Amino acid sequence: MAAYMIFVARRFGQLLLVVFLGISATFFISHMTPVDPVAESITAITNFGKSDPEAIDLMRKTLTELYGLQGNLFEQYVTFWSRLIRGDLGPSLSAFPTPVSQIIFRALPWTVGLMISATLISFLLGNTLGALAGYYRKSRILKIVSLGLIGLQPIPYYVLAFILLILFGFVWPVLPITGGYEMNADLTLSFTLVLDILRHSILPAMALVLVGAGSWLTGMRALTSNIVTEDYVTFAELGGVGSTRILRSYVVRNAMVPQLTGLAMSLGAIFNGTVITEIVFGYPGIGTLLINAVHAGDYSLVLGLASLSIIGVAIAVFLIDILSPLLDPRIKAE
Amino acid sequence: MFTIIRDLIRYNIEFAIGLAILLLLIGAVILSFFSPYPASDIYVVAPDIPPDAEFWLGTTSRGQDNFWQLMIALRNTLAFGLGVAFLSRILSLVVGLTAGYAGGRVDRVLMAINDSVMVIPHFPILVLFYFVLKDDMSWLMLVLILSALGWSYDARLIRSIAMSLRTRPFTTQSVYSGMSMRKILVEEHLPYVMPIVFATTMNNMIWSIGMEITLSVLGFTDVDTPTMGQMIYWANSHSALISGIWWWVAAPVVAIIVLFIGLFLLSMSMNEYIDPRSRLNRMGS
Amino acid sequence: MQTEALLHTPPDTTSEPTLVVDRLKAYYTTKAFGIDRDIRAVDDISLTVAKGEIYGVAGESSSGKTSLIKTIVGAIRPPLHVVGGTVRFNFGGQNYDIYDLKPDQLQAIRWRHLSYIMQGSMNVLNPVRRIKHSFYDFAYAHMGLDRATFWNTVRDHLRRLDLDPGVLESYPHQLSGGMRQRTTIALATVCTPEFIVADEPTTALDVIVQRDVLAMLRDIQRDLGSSFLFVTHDMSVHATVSDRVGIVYAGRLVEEADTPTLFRGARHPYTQHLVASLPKIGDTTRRASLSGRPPSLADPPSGCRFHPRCPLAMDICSKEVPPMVNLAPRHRVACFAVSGATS
Amino acid sequence: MRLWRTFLAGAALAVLASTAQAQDISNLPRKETVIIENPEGTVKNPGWFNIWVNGGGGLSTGLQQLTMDTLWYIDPDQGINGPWYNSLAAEKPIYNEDFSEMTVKLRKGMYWSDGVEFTADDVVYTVQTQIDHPGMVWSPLLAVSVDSIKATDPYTVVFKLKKPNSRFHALFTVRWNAIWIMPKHVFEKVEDPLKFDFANPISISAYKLKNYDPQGKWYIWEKREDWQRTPLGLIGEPGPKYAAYVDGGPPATKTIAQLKHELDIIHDNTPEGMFTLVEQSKSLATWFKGFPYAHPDPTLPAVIFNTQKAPFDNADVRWALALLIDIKAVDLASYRGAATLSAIGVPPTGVAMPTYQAPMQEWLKNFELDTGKSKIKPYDPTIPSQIADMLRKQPKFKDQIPTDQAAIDSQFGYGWWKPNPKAAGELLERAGFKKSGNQWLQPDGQPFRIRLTVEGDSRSVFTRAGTLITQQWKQFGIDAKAQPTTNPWQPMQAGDFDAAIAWSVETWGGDADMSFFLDSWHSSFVAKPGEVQPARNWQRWSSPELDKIIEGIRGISFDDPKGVDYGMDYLKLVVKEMPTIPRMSYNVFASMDTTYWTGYPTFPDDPYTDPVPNWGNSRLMMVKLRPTQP
Repeated sequence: MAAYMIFVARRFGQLLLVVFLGISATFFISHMTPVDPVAESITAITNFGKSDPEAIDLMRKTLTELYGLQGNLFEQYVTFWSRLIRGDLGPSLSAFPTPVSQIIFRALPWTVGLMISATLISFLLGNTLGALAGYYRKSRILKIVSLGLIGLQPIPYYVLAFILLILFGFVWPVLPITGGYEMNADLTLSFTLVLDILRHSILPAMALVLVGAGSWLTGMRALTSNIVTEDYVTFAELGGVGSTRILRSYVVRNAMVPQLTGLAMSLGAIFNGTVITEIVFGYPGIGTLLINAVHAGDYSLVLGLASLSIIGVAIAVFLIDILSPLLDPRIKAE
Repeated sequence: MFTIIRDLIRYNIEFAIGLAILLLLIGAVILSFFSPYPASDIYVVAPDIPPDAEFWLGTTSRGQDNFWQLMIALRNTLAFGLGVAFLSRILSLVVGLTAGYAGGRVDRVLMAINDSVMVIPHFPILVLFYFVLKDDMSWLMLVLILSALGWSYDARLIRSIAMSLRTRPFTTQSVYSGMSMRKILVEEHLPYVMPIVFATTMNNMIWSIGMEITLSVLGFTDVDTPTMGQMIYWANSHSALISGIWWWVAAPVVAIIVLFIGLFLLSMSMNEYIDPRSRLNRMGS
Repeated sequence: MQTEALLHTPPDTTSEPTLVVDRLKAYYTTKAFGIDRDIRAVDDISLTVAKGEIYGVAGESSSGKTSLIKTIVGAIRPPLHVVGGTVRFNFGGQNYDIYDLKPDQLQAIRWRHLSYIMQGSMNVLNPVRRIKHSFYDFAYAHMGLDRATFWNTVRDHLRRLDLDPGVLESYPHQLSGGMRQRTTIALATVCTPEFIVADEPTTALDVIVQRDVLAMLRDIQRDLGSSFLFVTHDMSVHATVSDRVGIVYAGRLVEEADTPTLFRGARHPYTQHLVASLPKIGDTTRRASLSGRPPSLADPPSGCRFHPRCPLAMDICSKEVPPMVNLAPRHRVACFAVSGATS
Repeated sequence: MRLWRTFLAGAALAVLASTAQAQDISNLPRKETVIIENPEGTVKNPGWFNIWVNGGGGLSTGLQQLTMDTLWYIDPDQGINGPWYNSLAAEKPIYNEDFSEMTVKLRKGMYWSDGVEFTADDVVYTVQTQIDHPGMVWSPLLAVSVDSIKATDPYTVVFKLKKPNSRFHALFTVRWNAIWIMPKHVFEKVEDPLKFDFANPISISAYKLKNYDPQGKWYIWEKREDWQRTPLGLIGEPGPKYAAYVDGGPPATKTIAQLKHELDIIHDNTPEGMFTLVEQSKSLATWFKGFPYAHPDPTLPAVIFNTQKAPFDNADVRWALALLIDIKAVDLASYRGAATLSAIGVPPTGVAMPTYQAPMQEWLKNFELDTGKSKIKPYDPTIPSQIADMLRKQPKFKDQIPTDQAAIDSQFGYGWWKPNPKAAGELLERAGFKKSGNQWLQPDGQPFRIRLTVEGDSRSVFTRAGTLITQQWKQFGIDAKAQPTTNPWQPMQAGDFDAAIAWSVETWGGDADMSFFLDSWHSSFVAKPGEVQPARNWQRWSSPELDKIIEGIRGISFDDPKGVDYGMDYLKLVVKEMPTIPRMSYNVFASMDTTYWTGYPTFPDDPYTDPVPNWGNSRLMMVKLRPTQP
């Protein structure tokens, strides 16, 4: 137990380091921007309406004060951290004075939902097929399916999502290609709503699964073919252990450890994919928000989104890391 | 080296296909220098002509010959991928070899940084860079930024090899004979990790080109340098799909898929060459 | 020391042998990167093991010992495949041709009748699961007992072998090498099988532990009366354990005899070399080492495979394969120099 | 086999899900609902309805079109009862002699949607609250001009101004938007109006909020039961019971949606998207029935020079660059020919066509440019006809192109400058430039280098035009390159640009008064180099002559006919000086589907308003729309 606690503590240290480095980098990069949120805000206000040059000067002064942009970079950095620790990401500049956190948390469930469900599906699908393909090397169906998924795997998320959009939006328009649910949907939980949300998430999820499953499949297939040559598998076979049991308790159980580590390491990439897919399909979530924020020069929102992505991904990685000893008892002994 | 390639072609169908695709692409790159039109000039031919004998891939709504655009875009995209791969390989070699050889505190510090870079989601960071650089986000700048993000995974791989090399007798011998660390790493260890470096190059290119395409299509890159992503970007901004100019979208999309499958096959077969364990596995199938 | 070998139940040579191997050939076939070749790991081997007998297989490493036993127990996985010959077991009067059995029939024989002890390595037991799961997976279905009785039987078996039943709750990596190997042996013998194949069971262990394990194996043999196919390169172990020893060189059986006969009157030059290289107390003369290296199985020498290294080599040795000749009852050898050249 | 079962189950789920029809969940009677694209797309802070604070909520979600109102409207086109109409005001503004005081008579019997009557108190509150809270959107505008405001009776408001201003009423006159009136009885209960989200927005117009998407993709408004008690209701009964403003997605997506009759009004499209609709939709209505279909907004895209930066401070250089532009190619490249050209500094649309464009023709034809070596007449009135001829040759558009000269004039414009590289060279030489090899050198010997800032993503037609213009300059030997940015206003405000494609001319559209944009071109507003330039004189150009014209306009009333004469003087001045190169109308490819609704504004049959639906003025459509199906 003590060994495990040390292990967890070390991983936690790594988590803190990742978060600290990532967010600091994000902070300084974002504050190097030439974009002046005040100017952006003024543009937004005066783009269509009247504008008196004198009035604009006045507006500039007021907004600078209001947005709290005074103080040098280091002071702002300290303020940022002291607020972040309290869970406060400050007010959004393009949606002043609404807190950034409020805007992000409105979109976040969609991103998290899409990411988790797509990751689970592709992880399970890819690993199941990979294990089967690695174990039953002669099955033709498995070979064809694997080949298809492996072929899709290197294609960038954007391109695949785009192709799906063309196929199911234009060529054979059967699935909704934008939004998370129908217009004027009654958002109280109901069967119709769930069905509607499912229907809208088919294409984005499909894009993520098709790209994701292939890489799990290749990894798992290779692992499986290596593991079947291990002594304990041979021994179990000689021991007359049934092949289903060997596959499940010997091959897959042992392959799960590196695959989970792989999952932890690729979460960042999966997150990228989710965000990109959201943008392609106009799916609600932080992807569209991120693009909006960039265009509006809202660096508090951009910073909030980037920080939260880093924290979120890092925590997920941490959780997977500290769970892996449960799968492989050897890890904590290291 | 030559015999290895010959054997690979003869006995590894994946490698053969991958190589064929690569040669095709190199052909395209060479061809692109003979383009009759400057790369970014528009309205040099009649727009919207479907593929025919004169214009093999048709013309775009911007009045460009789709074929030559594709050739030039392939060149730029490949150059981009190679550029990122080259720079990030150097980074991962330096970090990986140093960490693996030095061990101890150096290793821990380097790997902590390495793991941080590995875990941080890249897309928001790239968007952030665009947010900061805006119009200065040139093609070259993107190469630099992606290089700075794309080395960590492979550095870890190289480190693990370097760690095993450290315990080999020849390293000890070199140390006793008074070779400097830099010399040991460059002259003794580097040759051992080169095959891995080549294999990871392909994967790195798949990653960086994918990122470039995504950013381009979203309009976050320099529109003056025609790349595969730029082609889709322009086609999108001219609603090519719904106005029936399908060849403008199809050409880059098909080319991208072929390119990626080619790179993927090469990386896979090279991996097999390097790792005999997976080669052995092929025998059974 | 050699007398110890006789302490166990003597083999029953009168009833039908438990194992009959007839002209067995098994090759590794590889097709990769320009090299299309067969590795003749098992080349025309015949042998029998009587009921209750400990049959030792000896030979240098990579001489094909492991391939031989893999082929015998039917653990054939590409690229290894059987080219010819048969392997027949006799369990309780019933014959089983191992290559004719359907997978489920084969599975039913395993562990109940035919058990296996692997070379003691880190990875013989599933590293991510507790040892009790291995016992359950391997033995439960074969024993046909209810759960409670099954676990009692397992615990009794462990205690009989002087193992604490607490090991059941451990993970393999928590045990020492010796403990792990003893546990593995317990696992292999829990179903009281008639035939046990032991592949270098003591090789990875240090000398003290080795003695314990060997003693344990002997005890088991005495209690169960099982037949053993005991494979090790270590001639001193054979001297201690085996009733009869077969010497394998480059995929072929070159000599076979009862252990005392073999150690006192080996005829094949290779066997003589093996026996001579055993250390003897008080002997300070240098051991004559054999020139050359063991041959590559991919490209073996023609004729007698030993001829390039053989001090007695004759012309014929490089041209023809020497046949196996019975020198005495239960003593066979394949060597022209011994049996006399016939051309 | 188990694998296939999983796949089958997945497929079954997909089929099941796709049979769940859209209508099941949307609950909106389609025949009573008009679905309109909101170009803001996905709204960042969807629950924010406080339009008086820039809080990230949407403006054109229907909020300003259907629930807001203010004193007056000027329609960018003809309007229903003329371009000018009184909305919450009962009559036109009444100024005192020296324009330092404005009195407004308000309508009686207008009610907020919660049943409270609209009175002068609301107007006073709107002005006073904004002055008191500097963070509010119109606060600075009001603070710099209003000295005091009071209600003399419940239906009369008197503004005392800090300095004479003959156009003060423009702040309360809707062109796209204006200062909207706040409901006093709601806001006065709020502690800090800057932090108030105005959820459940109270409406003073004919619609009120029904529902909105918490993710910001759609807003649905419902016709008020008491719609008669609103200014819009006075014009007529709104047809649609529900109006939905939605995120239409990228051009391809919204085009498909309209082809499937799921989107009644598209705000803007790519030219190609519009052509696809024309080709494939049997129920399409567009502003122009034929080419170029689009509505020309009263906004004038031009090549804007930074005249504080050498050599763009020299009119010869600016003219030379204008003479190097082949507008036909630019037109074809950017709008595929679907644009209305304008050679002069006023958008070729609305009242400007008869008031300025047509009368200027004679002067333009005779306009002579002295290059120092030769005198040329650069104007070519045949260019629009040439473009029409070229388009007519394309089978796709053949029948859509008018042959009648009047139609060509209104749809393709009156004319533009003829490319004249020789004259351009002469002008550059007079400016001290030299040609060395294939490269023009500036007087200081440096290569002539131009970076043309264009708006990258959101206005792709501008990027296309910029790319082609720089290509033409490059062919002449100038190191020119288009530089896309997301927000061109940023470098323009900072003065950090050579030239840009954007606009610095915006007019009322329905009114000939130029002061809307021209006032801000006065020399007193031009920032020093390196300082921030306030809107809209992005070219940072001024001249004593122009100041005289602007001061003249300030001195007369907004409906004084002399205003047009000043306008003519301005137009002639900017032709000579060429501070910006006007190109063509800002064409908005708004398209309307007639499957469910008819009565959309079209030219020339019934150009009653701008169909571009994010304009506050577009609310007139509600009154005119009638169901197509019974």
